[in-house]
Amino acid sequence: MRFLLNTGRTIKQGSFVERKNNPSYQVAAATILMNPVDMLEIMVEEGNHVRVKSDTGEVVLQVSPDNGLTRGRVFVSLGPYANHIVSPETHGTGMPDFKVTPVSIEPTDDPVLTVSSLMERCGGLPYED
Amino acid sequence: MKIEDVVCSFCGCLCDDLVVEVDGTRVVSVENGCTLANEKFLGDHRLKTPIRRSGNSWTKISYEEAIAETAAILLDADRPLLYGWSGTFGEAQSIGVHLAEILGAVIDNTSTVCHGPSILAIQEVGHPGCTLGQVKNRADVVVYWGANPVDAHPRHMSRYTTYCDGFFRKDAFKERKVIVVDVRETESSNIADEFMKVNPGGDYAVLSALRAIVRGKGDIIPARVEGVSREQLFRVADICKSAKFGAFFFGVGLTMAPGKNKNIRNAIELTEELSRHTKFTISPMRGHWNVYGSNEVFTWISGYPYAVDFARGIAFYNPGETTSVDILKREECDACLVVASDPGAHFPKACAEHLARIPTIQIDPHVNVTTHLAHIQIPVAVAGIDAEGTAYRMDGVPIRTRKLFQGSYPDDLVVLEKLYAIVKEAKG
Amino acid sequence: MRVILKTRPRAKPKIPIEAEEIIPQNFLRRNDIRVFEGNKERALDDLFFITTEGPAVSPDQVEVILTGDTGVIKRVGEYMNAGRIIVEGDIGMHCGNFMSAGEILIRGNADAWLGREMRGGRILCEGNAGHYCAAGYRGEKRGMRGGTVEVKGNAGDFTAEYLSGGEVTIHGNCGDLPGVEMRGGTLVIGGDCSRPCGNMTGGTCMVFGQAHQFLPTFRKNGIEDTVYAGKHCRMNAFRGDVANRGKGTLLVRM
Amino acid sequence: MPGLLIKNAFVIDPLSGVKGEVMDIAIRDGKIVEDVPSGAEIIDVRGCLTLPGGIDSHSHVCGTKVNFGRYMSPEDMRAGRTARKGVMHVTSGYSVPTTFGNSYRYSTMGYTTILEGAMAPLEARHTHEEFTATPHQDMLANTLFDGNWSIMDAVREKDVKRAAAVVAWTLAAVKGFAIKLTNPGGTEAWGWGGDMSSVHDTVPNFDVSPAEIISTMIKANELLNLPHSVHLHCNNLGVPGNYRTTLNTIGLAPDLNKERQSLYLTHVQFHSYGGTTWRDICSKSEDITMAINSRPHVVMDMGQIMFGRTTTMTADGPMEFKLYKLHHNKWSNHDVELETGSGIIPVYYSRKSLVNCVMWAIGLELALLTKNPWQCLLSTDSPNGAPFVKYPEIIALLMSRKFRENERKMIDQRTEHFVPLFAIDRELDWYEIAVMTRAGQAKALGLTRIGKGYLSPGAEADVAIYPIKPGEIDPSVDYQQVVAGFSRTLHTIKRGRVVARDGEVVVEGANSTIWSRAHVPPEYDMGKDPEFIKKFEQYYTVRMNNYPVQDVYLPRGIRIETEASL
Repeated sequence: MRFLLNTGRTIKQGSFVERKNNPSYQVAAATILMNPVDMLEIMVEEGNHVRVKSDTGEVVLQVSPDNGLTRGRVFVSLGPYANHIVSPETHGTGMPDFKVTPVSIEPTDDPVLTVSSLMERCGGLPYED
Repeated sequence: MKIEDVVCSFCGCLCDDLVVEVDGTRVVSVENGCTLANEKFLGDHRLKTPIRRSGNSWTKISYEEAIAETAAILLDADRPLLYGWSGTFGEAQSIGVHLAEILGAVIDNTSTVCHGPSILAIQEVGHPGCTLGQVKNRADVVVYWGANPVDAHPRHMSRYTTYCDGFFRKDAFKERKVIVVDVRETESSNIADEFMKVNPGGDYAVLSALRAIVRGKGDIIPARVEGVSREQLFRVADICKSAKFGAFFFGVGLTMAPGKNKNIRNAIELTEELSRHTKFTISPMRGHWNVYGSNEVFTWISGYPYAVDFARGIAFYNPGETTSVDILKREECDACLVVASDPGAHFPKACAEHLARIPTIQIDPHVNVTTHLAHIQIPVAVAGIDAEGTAYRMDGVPIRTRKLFQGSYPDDLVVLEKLYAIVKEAKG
Repeated sequence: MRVILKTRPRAKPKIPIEAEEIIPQNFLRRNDIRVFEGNKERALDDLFFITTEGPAVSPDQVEVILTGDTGVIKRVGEYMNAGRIIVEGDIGMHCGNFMSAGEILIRGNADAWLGREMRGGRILCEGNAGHYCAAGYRGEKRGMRGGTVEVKGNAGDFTAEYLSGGEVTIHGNCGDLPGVEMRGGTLVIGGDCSRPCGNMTGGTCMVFGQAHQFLPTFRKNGIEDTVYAGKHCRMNAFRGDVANRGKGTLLVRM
Repeated sequence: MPGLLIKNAFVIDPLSGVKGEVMDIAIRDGKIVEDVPSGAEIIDVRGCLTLPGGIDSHSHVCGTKVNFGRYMSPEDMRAGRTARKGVMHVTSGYSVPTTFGNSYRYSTMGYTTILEGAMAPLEARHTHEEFTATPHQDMLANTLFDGNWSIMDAVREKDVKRAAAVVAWTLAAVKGFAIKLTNPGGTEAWGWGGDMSSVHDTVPNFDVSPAEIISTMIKANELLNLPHSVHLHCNNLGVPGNYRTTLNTIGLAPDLNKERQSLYLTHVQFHSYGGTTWRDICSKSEDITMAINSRPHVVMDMGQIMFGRTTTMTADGPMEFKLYKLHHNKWSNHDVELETGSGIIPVYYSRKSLVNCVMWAIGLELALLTKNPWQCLLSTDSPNGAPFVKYPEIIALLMSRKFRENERKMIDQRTEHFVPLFAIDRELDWYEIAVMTRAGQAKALGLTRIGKGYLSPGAEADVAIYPIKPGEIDPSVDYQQVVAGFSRTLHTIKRGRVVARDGEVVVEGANSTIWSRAHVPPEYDMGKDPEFIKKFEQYYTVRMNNYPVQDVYLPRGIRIETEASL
């Protein structure tokens, strides 16, 4: 099913911004908010995992309901997970399209990756202290 | 020891009324702070020593080694990028710009993925703004457009707008009308007197429609504009026009949406149009603590607020070309110095991949997403906790942050000055 | 005289080259043309194999041909005032900045800011053009002021922003906000676009495909007939942008 | 350090009574001395014009609004760019250059001291940060009090002493130099979108008039014995017919000080308009200068405009909005809580615009019709009338009637019907120029007490040596040589050190910031005044503790201390 992805700051993501290896940061950044009716439609429940795909890439996220969202729209707080699906195209402005990315969403049993393994996929080396 | 009037170093509000209790080199309590402030002061979790990636493992290295290797990498580069700067104070940012000019580097700050489009818009049409105290003391109408202060600037409403009494607004909550415009319902929209829900990407058209209505040309406005009814558009225009002092705040909901800088330009031109009828001001909700300071410092040294390219010796500026996301996406840069920010978390994946591909050095107190992409990381003191210097609030008011205790980390300025000295020596 | 510049292989091929000195008049007298690779200054023949054929007594008689990996070369043709440049492949940003006369032919695609602040002359791009094609510079009140830019393919967003004079023709589609802040000149869009002419104050824009997300602040102003690619077209005419006291003309095919 | 000897200097030093003598100047430890021992470095300047370092008594170079002028103007930045070279940092900008750009350009023109015309106290830290990055000049900041709530409260209560106490506290807190009033009362009214239309208008909610603010502050200034007088930007700037407001304002000034003026009026060109609209605007420079000539206790600066592109910036927010509505270009505004405002718009002064031609003429007339050069100082209110790099042209226009006549041919031919300029024969001489560009400023600002503006022993060794041999050129005819000569010194010497030579900056520079500290009796210490503290904490958005500018921002501060007569 096709959705329009919005990203933005949230207080949870902000709270853990200095502790990005912390599991709570992962929860804050890897949660996708959906309208509950949309959740029914794609048959997922709170806490289930979904695979979110855009023209740019894909990432596995955990679902949470949000009544404030119009159907067809989803929200992920800004961070490395959202950035796996947002295009680097800036339209000559320097600013990527963080607010409107068309995505498809399907349920999955795959795990949500940790921040460090997400970066490992980008060519990095996880640092754990 | 309790320290009063401490300046928070999280967001652009720069609340300066915190009371922080310190025990040795540890913060034990914070009063007056929001959730974000509390986490910032209490949840402080540092990288202990400089680290370097060697193949598939990390090794600890000394500061001298780390700084020397950083200098060598930057000197060797044909197109180095110096990115970040918003989480540090002005004195360090200033050395950053001088480092960029001597290296022939591109220097950019986090406005590039925040209010960069606002700057582009201001460069087209200017910026009728004010300090936050003007709003606090006078405003009877406050508009938040594409901004969610409850989450991103938790004390904005209680210190400056909705809940804050001022000289001419003795009972602010009753006397002020709050209009929220967003594509989704948020905690902020829930407390608005008027919530205008706009289709994603529809802000530009809605702003144009409001301008036409304020100009008295509302007859051409159709029944609905991007999800907003004609009636609501007229009502909102009317509330704004009849304000005695209107304050328009906008967030990244507007800067990141399609149209980018043109959305902001339209909002500014709406403010100008309203200024012909009453007093109206507009202000960006700057996010990352001292990001506005980085704009100020870059500007007085180079002439440009961000995305400055010194490759040719002179300062060249062209966001879309000299901005970090574009440079990384095009795989242009061959080395990157990241200071006081986290592009690994906040840039699209393609950019993260390029950061991993080239030698990336990070100067930052914490292990963050970029750490995993870096070649070297140098931990430093945290501005506003164990380092002090100048920061600029979102409205341009400069405040000196306090150092709460003397820790064991060098601050950004110390590390950058050493780096600069080596580079200057090498460049002659 | 014909000057052929073929790019040499480079160790870091993604680092942009700035080559504002590549303009026909410079090849008439000079053999010290410098270009920049990132922050390093290079001699022209450090980066290009140079072949020169035939004589020339005036810049009009100079033709510069660029071949090879030319897509990262910026500012070619800047301030050009005579002669001809042919790019066999793609060209980097800011090709033809401030150009006042002469001709640039690009057989491939052009990157952003093609013909920025152009004053005169002609640019023809056979492929696609990037964002801000035929536009202005940050903070400046006028964009392209004269000459013609023709793109056979598509163009990106903000095409002809601040257009003040001259003619811009995009035969394919344009992205978002073509003709934004336009104040003079003519913009012709053969294909589709979205939100044309936001905040325009003058000039004429014609859209022969679909105009998506048409802005609510244009006033209907009758029907006009015009010709595009040899065909008669009936156009809905609009005046605007009303948000900005605008007196521009926007024609959209019915 | 054995010192420095400048030999064969053609010296004009009005404050020392030297009106053009060939002599040697000895410098040691940053000061002018009687002589230096052998071994001193010798610079033989072979009869070239040698003056005290230039002092600009009203320029906008540092601080919030200046930087915003840069921030919003990438098109201006690209109009003047230089790469890093030697000790020089990168510079950008033409009308609002970067701090280093300002500093280097002033330095190569022989300027060693600059007063920033307007600093909002709340944003003072910013001004001081930029001062540090303007390394070749000693800097001073006019501090804005035009819409200060505590001041207006004191004015309403007719409590001059309390007004003085507020000034003393604020100047000490923000490390300011002098009292600046910009459109007094008008900036507060602008907080609601209004303005003041005359000196007798009433400021909304505060029940005071601009005239009351001005009169009170002149008295308060003298109670504090501050080095400079009140520095006033009159109400109604740029409005046709505003000369009446200006005359009314001049009439408010009592003569309270023996050493210097009691009122300094800035950029008076913008305040000398007759007529009723832009269509019939005309020069009232004769009325204004007649008033000035009869009141030696008032000093003004020209606020000359020069044709071309520039950026206007002032604390006068409402005026900038009026200008914006006229030009419909970009407009920035920045109101500062409890204190003041500001506005910025770019402008182009055109020889084809009759209004602009009239403005151009008025500035010159003010200088030519003021009998005493100590009362009319050279300025463009940079960059409002023109960037300061135009000073050499203005000097040449004042020295050459022929130059003015040549300009007359280029401008709107109707101009002569609206201005008296072309009937004026006066040509200023070198001495008068020296007064109008340094000695007059030193006296008006009260800086002679710290050794500024003259070259006799004991003075600061700030010296400008120009490639002009006064005996060998006739400025009336060779005006282009005057322009060239004043554009680029042979040597600019700052505190005894050559900082610029032949247009090249040769050292990194280390300047000082000069500020005023008036000591008041304990009962006038606002820092301990409960009512002042309470209002501060209630209505400002920064804590009172975080407001004062710390000493760390003034690495080489020079404090002028005075005892208040309270």
